[in-house]
Amino acid sequence: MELYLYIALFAPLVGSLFSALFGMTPKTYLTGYIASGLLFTSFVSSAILLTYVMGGHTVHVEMMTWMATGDLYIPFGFVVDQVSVVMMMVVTIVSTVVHIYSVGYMDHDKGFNRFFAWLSAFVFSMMVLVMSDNFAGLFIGWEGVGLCSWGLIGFWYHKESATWAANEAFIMNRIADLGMLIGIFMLYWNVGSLQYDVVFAEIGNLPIVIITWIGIFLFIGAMGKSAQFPLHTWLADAMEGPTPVSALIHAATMVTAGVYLVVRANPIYDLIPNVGLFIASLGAFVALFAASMALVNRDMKRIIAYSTLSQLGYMFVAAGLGAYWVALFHLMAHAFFKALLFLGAGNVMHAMHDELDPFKMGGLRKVMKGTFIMMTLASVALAGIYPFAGFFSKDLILEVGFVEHHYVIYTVLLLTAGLTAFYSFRLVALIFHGEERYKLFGIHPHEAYKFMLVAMSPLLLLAMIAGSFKMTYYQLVINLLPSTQYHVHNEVTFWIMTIGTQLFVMAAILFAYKKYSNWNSVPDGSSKMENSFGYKLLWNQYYIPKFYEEVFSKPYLELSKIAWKQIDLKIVDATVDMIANAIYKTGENTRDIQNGNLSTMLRWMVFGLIVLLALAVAFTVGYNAVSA
Amino acid sequence: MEITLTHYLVLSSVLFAIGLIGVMRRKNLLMLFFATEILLNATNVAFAAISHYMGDLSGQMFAFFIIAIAASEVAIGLGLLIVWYKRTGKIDLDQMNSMRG
Amino acid sequence: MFEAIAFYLFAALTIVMFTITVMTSQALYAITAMAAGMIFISAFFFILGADFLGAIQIIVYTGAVMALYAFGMMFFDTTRNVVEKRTNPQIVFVLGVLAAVMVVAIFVAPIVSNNIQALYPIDAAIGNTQAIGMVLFTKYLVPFELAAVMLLVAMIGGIVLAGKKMDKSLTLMAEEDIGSMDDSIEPQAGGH
Amino acid sequence: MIDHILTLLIFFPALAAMLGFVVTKDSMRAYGIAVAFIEFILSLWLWYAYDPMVSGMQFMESMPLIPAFGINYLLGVDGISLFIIILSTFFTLLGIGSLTETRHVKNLIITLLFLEMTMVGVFAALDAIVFYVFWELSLVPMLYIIGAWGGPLRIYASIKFFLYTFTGSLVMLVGMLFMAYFYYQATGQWSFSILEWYRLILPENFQLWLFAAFFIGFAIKVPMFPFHTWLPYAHGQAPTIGSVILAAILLKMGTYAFVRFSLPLFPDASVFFMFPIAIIAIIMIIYTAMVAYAQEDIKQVVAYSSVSHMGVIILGTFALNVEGVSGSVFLMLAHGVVSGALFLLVGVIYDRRHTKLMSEFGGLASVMPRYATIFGIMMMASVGLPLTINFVGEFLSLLGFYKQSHMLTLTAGVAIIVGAIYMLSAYKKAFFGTVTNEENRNLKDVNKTELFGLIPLVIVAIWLGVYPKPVLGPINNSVESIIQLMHDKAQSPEAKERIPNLSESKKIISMKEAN
Amino acid sequence: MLEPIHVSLASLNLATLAPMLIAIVGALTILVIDLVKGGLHKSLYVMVSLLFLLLDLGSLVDFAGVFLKNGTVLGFFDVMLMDGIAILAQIIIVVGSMLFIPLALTSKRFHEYNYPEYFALFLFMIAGFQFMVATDNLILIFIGLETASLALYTLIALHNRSKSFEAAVKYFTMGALAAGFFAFGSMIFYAISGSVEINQIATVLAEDHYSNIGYVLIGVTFMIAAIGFKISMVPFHTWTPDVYEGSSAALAGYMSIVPKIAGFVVAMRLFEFMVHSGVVWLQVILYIGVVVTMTASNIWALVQSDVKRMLAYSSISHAGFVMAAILIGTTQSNTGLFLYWALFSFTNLGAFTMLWVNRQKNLLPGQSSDHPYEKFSGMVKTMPMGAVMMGLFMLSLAGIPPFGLFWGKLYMIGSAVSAGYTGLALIMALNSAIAGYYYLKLIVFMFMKDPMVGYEKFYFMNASLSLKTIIGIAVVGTIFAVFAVNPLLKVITLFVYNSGY
Repeated sequence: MELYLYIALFAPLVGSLFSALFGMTPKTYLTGYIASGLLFTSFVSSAILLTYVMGGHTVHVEMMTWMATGDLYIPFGFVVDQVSVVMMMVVTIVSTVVHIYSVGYMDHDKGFNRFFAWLSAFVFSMMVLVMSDNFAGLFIGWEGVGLCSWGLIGFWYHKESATWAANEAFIMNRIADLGMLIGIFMLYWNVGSLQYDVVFAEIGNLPIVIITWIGIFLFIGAMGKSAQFPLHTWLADAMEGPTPVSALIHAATMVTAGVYLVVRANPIYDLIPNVGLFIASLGAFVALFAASMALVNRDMKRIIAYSTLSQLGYMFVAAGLGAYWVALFHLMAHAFFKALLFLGAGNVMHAMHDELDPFKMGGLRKVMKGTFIMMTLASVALAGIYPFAGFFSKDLILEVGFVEHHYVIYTVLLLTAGLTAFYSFRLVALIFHGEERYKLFGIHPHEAYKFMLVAMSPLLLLAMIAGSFKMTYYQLVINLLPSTQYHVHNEVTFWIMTIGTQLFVMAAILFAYKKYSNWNSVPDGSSKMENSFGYKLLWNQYYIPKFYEEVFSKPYLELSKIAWKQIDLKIVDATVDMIANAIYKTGENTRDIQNGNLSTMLRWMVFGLIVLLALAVAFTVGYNAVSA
Repeated sequence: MEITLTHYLVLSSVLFAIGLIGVMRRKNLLMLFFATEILLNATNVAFAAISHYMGDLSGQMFAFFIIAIAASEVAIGLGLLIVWYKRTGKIDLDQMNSMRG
Repeated sequence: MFEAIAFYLFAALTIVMFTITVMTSQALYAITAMAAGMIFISAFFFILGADFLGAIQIIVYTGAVMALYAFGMMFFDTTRNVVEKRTNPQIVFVLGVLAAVMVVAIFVAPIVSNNIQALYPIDAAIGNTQAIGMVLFTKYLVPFELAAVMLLVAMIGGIVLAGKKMDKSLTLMAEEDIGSMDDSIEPQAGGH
Repeated sequence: MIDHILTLLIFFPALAAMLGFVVTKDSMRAYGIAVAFIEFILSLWLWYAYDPMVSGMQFMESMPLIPAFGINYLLGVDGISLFIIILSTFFTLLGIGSLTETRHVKNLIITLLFLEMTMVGVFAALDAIVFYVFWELSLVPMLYIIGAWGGPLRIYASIKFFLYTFTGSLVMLVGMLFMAYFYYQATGQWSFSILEWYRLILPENFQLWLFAAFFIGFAIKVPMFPFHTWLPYAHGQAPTIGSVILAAILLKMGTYAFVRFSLPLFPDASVFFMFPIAIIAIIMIIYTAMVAYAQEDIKQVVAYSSVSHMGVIILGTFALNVEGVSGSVFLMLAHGVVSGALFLLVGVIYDRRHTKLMSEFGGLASVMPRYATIFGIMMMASVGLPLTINFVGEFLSLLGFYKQSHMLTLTAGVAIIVGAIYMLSAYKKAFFGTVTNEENRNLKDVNKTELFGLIPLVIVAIWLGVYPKPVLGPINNSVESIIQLMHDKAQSPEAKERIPNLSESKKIISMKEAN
Repeated sequence: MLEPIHVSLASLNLATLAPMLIAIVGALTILVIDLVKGGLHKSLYVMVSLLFLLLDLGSLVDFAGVFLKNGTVLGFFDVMLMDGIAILAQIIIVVGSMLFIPLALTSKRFHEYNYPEYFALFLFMIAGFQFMVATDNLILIFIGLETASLALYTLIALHNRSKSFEAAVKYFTMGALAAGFFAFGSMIFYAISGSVEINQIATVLAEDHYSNIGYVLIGVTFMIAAIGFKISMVPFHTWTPDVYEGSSAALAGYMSIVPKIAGFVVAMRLFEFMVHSGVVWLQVILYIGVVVTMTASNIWALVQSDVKRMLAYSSISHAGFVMAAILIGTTQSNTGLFLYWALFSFTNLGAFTMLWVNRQKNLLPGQSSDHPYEKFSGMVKTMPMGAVMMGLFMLSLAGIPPFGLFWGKLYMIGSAVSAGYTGLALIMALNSAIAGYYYLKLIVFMFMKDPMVGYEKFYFMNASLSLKTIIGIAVVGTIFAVFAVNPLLKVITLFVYNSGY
């Protein structure tokens, strides 16, 4: 089985390196095929491992030593257990799909080869992240996905906005990574090891304060990667990258790493329910917060990104409340339908020549039937309509909130579910229904390549049926995760809740359809709604990016300039130069002592004598006074 | 009133100071050399006096050698002044300032 | 009493003479005053019983040195009024007076010592010149000989410097000129 | 031969340099490469012959020099110095190999070979005076390189570099003499041997003063805030090769000296000054990172980034535990590789455009993709991405210091954020965006000569990031012995507590293993 | 009546006079040769001088052996004093002279070398210095000093250009004043001790417990002024730069070494016993004097535009450095003094010889001195070996290891440290740093600037084989000093220690 582990892990790396070889040469499909093929291999291996793990085994290998000094020992160790194998499946499935899809999507791009190099590298990093058996290895993957995310967001490096967004994403993640690093340090100095098994075995022996801090710092790391408030702004900006990237990284895999971390570290978080509650509350807040921003946005990808953010909030609610398996389940389901949604959006973008404003589209269902169906179904799944995947995972989280008696969270999440349905279908309605507004802009949309649609179909399938794996999944993961079942014990309450939620969501969908399916104009910012305070607040993302810009970025730059020009040059360096100059100036000013005139020279000699005499007399007087 | 060694020492100091003033004051090199002679003479008086009051001959020897030194200095000093004068026609030390700093 | 009168008299005279030497602007006055002052100093030597020294003082100073200076004065044509630029005359006097005051301030204290032993005691029975000769040619033979060397050096130096060969400067002449003019003794404007 | 390999390593380049005067101008480069290559092979042989299990000094050589004053020609390497020596020879080889300078190549190569002698000498010396000799002597070739091949302000920069470091090291010299004098007082014998000094246990107040004296010398060399201002000038004006060697090796002399001198000689003072120095280190990390962010000249960015990274090294050194010190020693190597490479890279573009202002560039990624890739890799290494060489060092350094202070480490950890900020923004300015400057449109990508220097560095940067064990192992052994020495020598209870006692934990481990 | 004195010849120890006599005989020989046949080439005189100096050295070495066996030798009614430091100083004087005399063999002709008297005076001067160091009798010191000085004034003037006259006159006049100081100072010591011999003075003062402290201090004041003039302590240094500039580089280099070591020895004899007997004032004064001398001259050297003047100020600074040894007054520091000076001799010999070989006859256009920095601009490109060697000497002067002077500095600072003068050690170290700048300035000019058009023809214009040999010796002495330090240290320590210093 170790062989499969290595294949699953390193096949993407090989694909990446292979593509990188061609990085500087003109586009060749070879890279796309090879990379996709290797990813498929990885997927197959993962699947084999899944079956193996389902048989109740785990695979744990230690490849080699990485760092060893003092008492620190960090190996490259990998573990395939019930949790990581689920993640591996998610990652490999989605990434295989995205790879194949990208062959078509990036068809016309000059950086085709480079794209696959980065994309496969990302998958490799993600695999390291999920498969590592220790926190340091996790951190390698953690940073690795950050790097690849940087490279892929800024893939179109000639675009200022893209590179800006790339840097923003990287730096924001770094802020969080610092927290994670500190968490790792704390683990090491308190436990003496970073291996999961050791840490989880020993964690209980630590004082609760330390565990709390560890939990907090690790969660800070998770917040960055999963774009939780207040480190959320990068995710929306990251939509500057190619759409497959958004699908893979910013929907299905990387952003869920934070959730994975919390799930993986469940023995820690189990001990600190207060932190868990905080995580849950933050999750609930982010869910609502992100959904609200999605309501008014006019950028197709950003809307989906906010939706991702919102769903991540759900996952954190579950994880925070101790329902780790639920969180992981939603993670999985979400990966499928959100990736699908993004890929669909990619098709639309292609068709619309990279136009992102849904108000400029409309009526596309006629030309893009396949995409239309897929996106609609994905949205249905997202909205959580029975029997699609979303229903099983998302409603479960609502139930968790309810069962755990966190009614505020429950209410928030319920409300968010409605909003989710609304904005999802607002998007669908605006794109696919109504008048063909794109004609105003002289665009001739066309459906994507057939193979791209075929490539997407597995996701569609999974988005529809993932819910049915619930019990299999449950049986699998409870080997590692707490096996709490979340059932509303009262039948009546249960049904009222379920049906009520469904009705609420349906209503939202209908409302969206009603409002937007017959839209016929492109808003120009003059309407009353667009000028209302609430709209502006949402439109400007609660002014948070602006706030960051004004409070952090600009002052930092200004401060840097001051540090350089005022402090470094004018104080630190000038002091040094001043000392040197003072010495030199002293020389310049006193060199006239030696003015070449003999008389002066003689006087200096006599002067020297007199000074010495004066000192001698003074000393003598003092000496006599003392001795007398 | 007895004349003690102190009297001579004081006299010697006064003469020495006069010499110093001359050395500092004179710009004419020849006359400056006069002043240096005064310095040495002032010392000689003291040497002789100490020698007398201590009953020791070394002081007189010292004075004797100082006279010899003074004589030698005059020879060299005048020689230098002569070449200098032949070149410039002046023996004013204010003229000597080609080197400074 | 006689000693005191003589001391104060000659002290006053030497001080006046040397002051004139230092202060006058007439070179002739200066040299005359100095010659006089030196003779008065020899008087101290006689008072103090250093007859030999007194004689030497008169011979060497008033004889040889003054003659040299007189020669110099004539050579440099400084018999007339000497114009000297005065810069900061106050400083000169301040420094001079300060020096005197401070040295005197120490000198007024008597020397206290019980350990001074005369290495070469003055024997009243022996004439000063004789005694000096005795010491000079034993203990101070080496300094004496060296003084001879010093006088030789001074002589050579004086001769060389004042000699005609100094009139042209090989240091400043171009190499090729030196060869052609090696033996000609025509004075050259030395340049600078 | 192996008995005298260190002497050979030190003086072979110098000898070759002198013979180099005979070589004609055209073949000088080939000669230089050959010499540097032989030297590099010799240093690899040193590694091969080095016994990684031994923590003490190896290949010791001793010859009386001025025995009357206790000065001996004493050489030896341990795990700490071994790799820096190899790094020196490695960089000399790469530097000469990828030399693009055309003016007075002969003089330059001769100078470089002399410089190599001094570099190896510093790290191999075990006698304080011999150490000092090479330490000072290394200034001279560098002075010449900066002053003769540098930019418009080269003379100012070179003199500043020289005098600043010279001043510092003179104070250090006084410290060394004091140390020798203490030794003399204790034993009645003059000695400048570091190993002999290790045996001295000094009273704490003396330690403080001596520590301060040594500190000034080292701090200026490192350079630590606020003594760092010579560095930007030196880097800004130096030719590429000068910057490379300066950043890669010469700065390491300071940090190396901390490990070699300050720590084991003055354990109590090290503990006493730990937090002030840590604060300076943090200022270096954050403040210089900010200054780097404000730069307009890409070389200055790299220069200030050096200072910032040196801050992490210092922090690791003063963690005073095996993790931190090993990390900082490793980070010395890492920073050498990475910053050396970055300076080489900046040199590449400078050769083409004769400007280093980032505003002149933009969009280079599309014109020079290979260049952009290598630069990107090295930039990421500099930022400290895992699996690159820098990460190992930074991680261990910070990890080590966390044991001593949580808050300070948290603050110092900001390094990974601010480092990313200036590096990424510099990269963005130079490489991303569209080509706006016409002059940039037809720039040639990196050529073979340049790749000769860059490719090995990329390989090393990743190899040691993935598999640092061959290097980290010997370092670890030697550092352990130093830490144990410090613990044994420490007198104040605080120092005893802060410096871990390894022999105890070793025992526990061996017991565990026995079980 | 006076009784005749019987003196046995053996008790006179006539041999103690041998070294000086050899020099004097040499001088006289030269004069005789000139009398017999005039117009002989200077090389003859150089060789004759060298020969006699070699004999001189031989006798000194012989004395060294005697000293090691029997200790200090007194001679001639205890006027002559051949102790360890006298021998060491004389060896430095003679060896220094031997190295500088060949500098007369320039390819260009200069005025002074046309005079046989030049060489005679040179040897007289050496004899004068030898007397100065080989006695503790103030009279003999004074006469030796004057003999040497008068000869030196003449030698300077013989260069025969207006600057050299100016230099000679300045030096002479100030020397006359200093002579007055010396006489007055001696007088005071005589007044309080009844003796003109330093060891006697020391004994008497000690027996009196320095009760005449005022007299002692005034005497010391005058002596500091007199000796300070000789070794150019600030503010009695003002002659140094002008005289160095005015005289030929060869003589300037000589002046920076030989007269000063004589001065140091006198200072050692005169001041150290007082420092040790706790005259705090003297310690303070010397401390201040040393620090001011080092620092001020360094600062002035910074702003010079002529290399020779810079070297003049630098030699003042070095003298201040060495004066510290007298202040510290331990065996180690006195050893350091001689070590330092021996090493300094070689380096300075090289530096001044480099100036000398690059000496042109007339001033460069637009320049007012012989060796402006600009002259050396870009020298590495036109005369690489010359530039490298000059750079070497500068580095050595700056105290960059492993070149000669570094070891001297190391030992001096080391002695300061071990005597508890930490502050002084730091000041010495920091002064070395300041000094680095002006030495570096020349290196900058030579290595980092572009050559001035037309200046290259002045390089090595004055060179001849013997000058190059001297440079070679200086280079070897500077580079390989490290191997000489240990034997030197051993020997010097032995000599100094056995002389009671």
